[in-house]
Amino acid sequence: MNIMFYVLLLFILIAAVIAVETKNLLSSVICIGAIGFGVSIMFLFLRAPDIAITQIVVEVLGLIILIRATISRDLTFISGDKEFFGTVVSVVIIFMIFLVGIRVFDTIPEFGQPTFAQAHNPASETYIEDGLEKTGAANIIASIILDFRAYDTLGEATVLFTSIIGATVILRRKSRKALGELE
Amino acid sequence: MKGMTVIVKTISSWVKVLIILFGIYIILFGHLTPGGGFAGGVILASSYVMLMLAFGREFVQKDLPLSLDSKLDCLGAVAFAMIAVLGYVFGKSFFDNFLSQFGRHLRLISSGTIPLSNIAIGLKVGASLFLVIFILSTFRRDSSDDKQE
Amino acid sequence: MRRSIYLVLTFIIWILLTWPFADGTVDLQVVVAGIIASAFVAIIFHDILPKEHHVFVSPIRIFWFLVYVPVFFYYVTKANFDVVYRALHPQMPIKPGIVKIKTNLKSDSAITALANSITLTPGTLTVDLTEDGYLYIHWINVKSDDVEQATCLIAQRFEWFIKKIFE
Amino acid sequence: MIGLLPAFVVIPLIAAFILPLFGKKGKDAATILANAVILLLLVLAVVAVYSGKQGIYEIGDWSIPLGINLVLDGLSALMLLAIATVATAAMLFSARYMEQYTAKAKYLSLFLLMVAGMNGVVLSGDIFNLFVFLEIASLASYALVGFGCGHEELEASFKYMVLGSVGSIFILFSVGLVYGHTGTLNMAYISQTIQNNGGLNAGLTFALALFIVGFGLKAALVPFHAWLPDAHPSAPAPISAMLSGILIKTLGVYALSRVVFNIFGVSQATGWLIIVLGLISMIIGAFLAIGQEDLKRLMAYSSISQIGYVVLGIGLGAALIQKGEDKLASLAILGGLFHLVNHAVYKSLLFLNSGSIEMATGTRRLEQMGGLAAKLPYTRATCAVASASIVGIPPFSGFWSKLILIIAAILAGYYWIAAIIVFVSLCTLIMYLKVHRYVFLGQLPEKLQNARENKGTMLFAMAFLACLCILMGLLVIIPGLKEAVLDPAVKVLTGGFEYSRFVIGPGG
Repeated sequence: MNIMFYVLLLFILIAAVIAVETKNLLSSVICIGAIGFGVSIMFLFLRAPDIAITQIVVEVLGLIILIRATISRDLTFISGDKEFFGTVVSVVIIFMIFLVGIRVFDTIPEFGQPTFAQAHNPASETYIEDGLEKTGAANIIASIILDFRAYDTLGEATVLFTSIIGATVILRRKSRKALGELE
Repeated sequence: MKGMTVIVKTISSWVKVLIILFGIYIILFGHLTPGGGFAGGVILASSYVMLMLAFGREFVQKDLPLSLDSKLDCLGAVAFAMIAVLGYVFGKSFFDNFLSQFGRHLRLISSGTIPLSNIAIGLKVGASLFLVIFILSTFRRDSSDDKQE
Repeated sequence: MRRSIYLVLTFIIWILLTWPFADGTVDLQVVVAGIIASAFVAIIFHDILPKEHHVFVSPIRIFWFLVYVPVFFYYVTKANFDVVYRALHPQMPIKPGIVKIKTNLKSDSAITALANSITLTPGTLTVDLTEDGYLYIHWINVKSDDVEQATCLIAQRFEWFIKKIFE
Repeated sequence: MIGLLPAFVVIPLIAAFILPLFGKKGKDAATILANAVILLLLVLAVVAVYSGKQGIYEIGDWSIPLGINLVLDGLSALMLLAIATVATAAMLFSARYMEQYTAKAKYLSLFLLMVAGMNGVVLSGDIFNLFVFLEIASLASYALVGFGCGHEELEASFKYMVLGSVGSIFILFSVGLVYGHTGTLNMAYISQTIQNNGGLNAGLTFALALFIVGFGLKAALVPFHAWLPDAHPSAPAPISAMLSGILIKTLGVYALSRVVFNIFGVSQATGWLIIVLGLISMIIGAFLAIGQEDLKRLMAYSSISQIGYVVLGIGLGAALIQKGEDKLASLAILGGLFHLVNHAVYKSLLFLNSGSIEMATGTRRLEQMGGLAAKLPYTRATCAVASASIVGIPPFSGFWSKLILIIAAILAGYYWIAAIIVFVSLCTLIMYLKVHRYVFLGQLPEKLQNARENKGTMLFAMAFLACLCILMGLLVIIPGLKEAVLDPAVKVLTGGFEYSRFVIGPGG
């Protein structure tokens, strides 16, 4: 199980590097798809089937959009070389963040355990133990996202709504009225 | 976009029933089994995306006009917000699950406002995801038309 | 008529979907929800649903379908062994190519069923089809590139049954 | 009042959900509805500030940390009032100004979503919820920046979206780290957990650094400012007013100070980091602004410079609290927050002025204008008030906040900071003299003979803000007002960890 986890992580990492580095846009898109499916399998390993379902379906939709966009635009190749200076600077910065990251991830506790043990009962335990009693929903995730933290879900639905309105606004055909139309 | 061959068209019109039914199942049973409004909504949207790929844009436009789709989007959002406000009116506070003791645990009718919220979110997510894909494809056609003229 | 057929059909699918949840017992709430959902699908989406609804109400067609399934499996198995033989044979006796065949089937579902039957049989693959009833088949071992003869060899065995089922 | 807290978020949200249903024909009804909603919010905000009530609202009747809570304290109330004020003016201005564009109902919907997002950020007591509402406000602003759909607008919007998303990802990652370390998302409980365990460890320090970078990107402090000079000028004028006037402050400065002061606790290092960010922003923003030839771009750079003042005051407060000089710290923070409110008023007024000028002349280039004083008398008058205020000429509001900042710096012994404040004020004077010289004085070009001023709601919005510019000075002069409006906000920040005791209650 654990070894599978690391293999999956490695797979995702390699796919991500290829997606960024390749010059063929179509293979980049396919790598992004591979990352998405890797992530959804990861969610299954972490016992989150809800998120895995959503991840897969969204991934499929996203792939359709991206592949259609790449193919129909005939932009399968990108040209141009990278600047040497920029590459060096980003490599240095990434290396520094990597060093800090190692130190930081040392402090992160085992999966599911908060570092600072708390005296009182944390929220997550209540969700698991009393979720069914308090909300009546057998699916704990539903009881969290639609009852305990329903306000967050309203926010997320609004994020989606905002991006839709934003997309329709940005992609509308005519943005300004002609001078004559201004009364 | 004219759509694909007869094979694809026929298969997708058969499969569409299954997908829509599965989406409805995921939404309605969201409080009992994995799934819920978000996942179910995406599944509903994907059935229409499949139809769009198979039959072409005009066919789908006839079946689910863009204006109706954006109305459904708004309607779902308003419905979800209204469930929150109903909690304020009938219950103790905003987003209060004022029906939570209605029905028996582990049955379809249980856990108060959660299934209602799932339906509202499913409507909202389904409509808006389809809208996104539709807008993106429509936009591309317009820009290519400009080039040809 | 058409809607009520689809209502029943979708309701059956619904019951199959919810079977694991219902735990073998009949739950009235699930049944009512199923009727509502099926009615929703059947009424709202009726004009996108397939047109060959009459298949489901005719016992004769269903009988032919039940006969067709084992026949089809027989052909698939036979073709499987054929392909395995060709793949394992040291000289690889294959002669790939694309042939054109003619079909007399008219309805969309029937043509689709034929094309899929051909594709599912190892060794043959439907590549494209034209408006006037011709199919292009990729064949692992082209025995004849004549339209009539190729139709005989590839499509005839399925076509007869599919015609009984759909037309 | 506490029972009405969700109204600040839900009323604009529901209105925003309904607005797209109004088609072309319902345009006027949509405008009236949106204006009514914003006015209602203004009334609610005034009530929230003047009733002086503070407390928490538990959503869904779940006690924290099970559910999400809304917190109304002095700082939130002040921010709510600032948001509602600027939004009212911008909304009134839009009623006429946005007639040049299509899709007005969607514009109004996005506007209300942005306001709802900002109100949500300000009220939220939950760190993830804060992120969600921050995303709503950001997404709405990306779309609004590109509202004109021209090449320049779309490029600016895209740049803004990329950098804004980078900031959001930093914040989200940091939220995840904090949750991993403390096992709770409620801000008060996070703070309590950190206190009980004797401060920050390496992971939480990294999270704090990520928060500073993320909120710094949203606030456009100088190393992270690249998006602002493109985004703010490209937006329609009322949106520029909202972005410069209040969005960068809510998503940037408010969230930053809430996280630094109330959750993680101040330290000498964070204090000085914030001071340095503020000083760099002040100086570089001012230098870049002087050279601009585009009216709105000049104002955008000036915003960077002015946000530097706000951040400087807050950082100075953080550094001084750590030294134990609480009185001086509250003076510095008072200066910072007062400048925040002042800048919200006069910078939005300046952007509305620029909108009025652009509508009359059709250009934003300074060298193509001139002699407009006779043609646009009201715009000229309000612009003069706003400029005097931003430069810091005595009776106007900007003077008082800068004075407080200078006094705080001198009393704390940092004479060089005071010197920099004065120097940047001089730079500000130069840039606004330049604006007046090129726009209102000099020769009127042939092309602009027919320029005429738009009266009605646009003028009313500008006059409203100009009056505020003058009246804001009274906030510090009249004794009762400062205690009611500014002091509670200052107390929230100087109080630091008091926040967690206030939210959880004495027993927790």
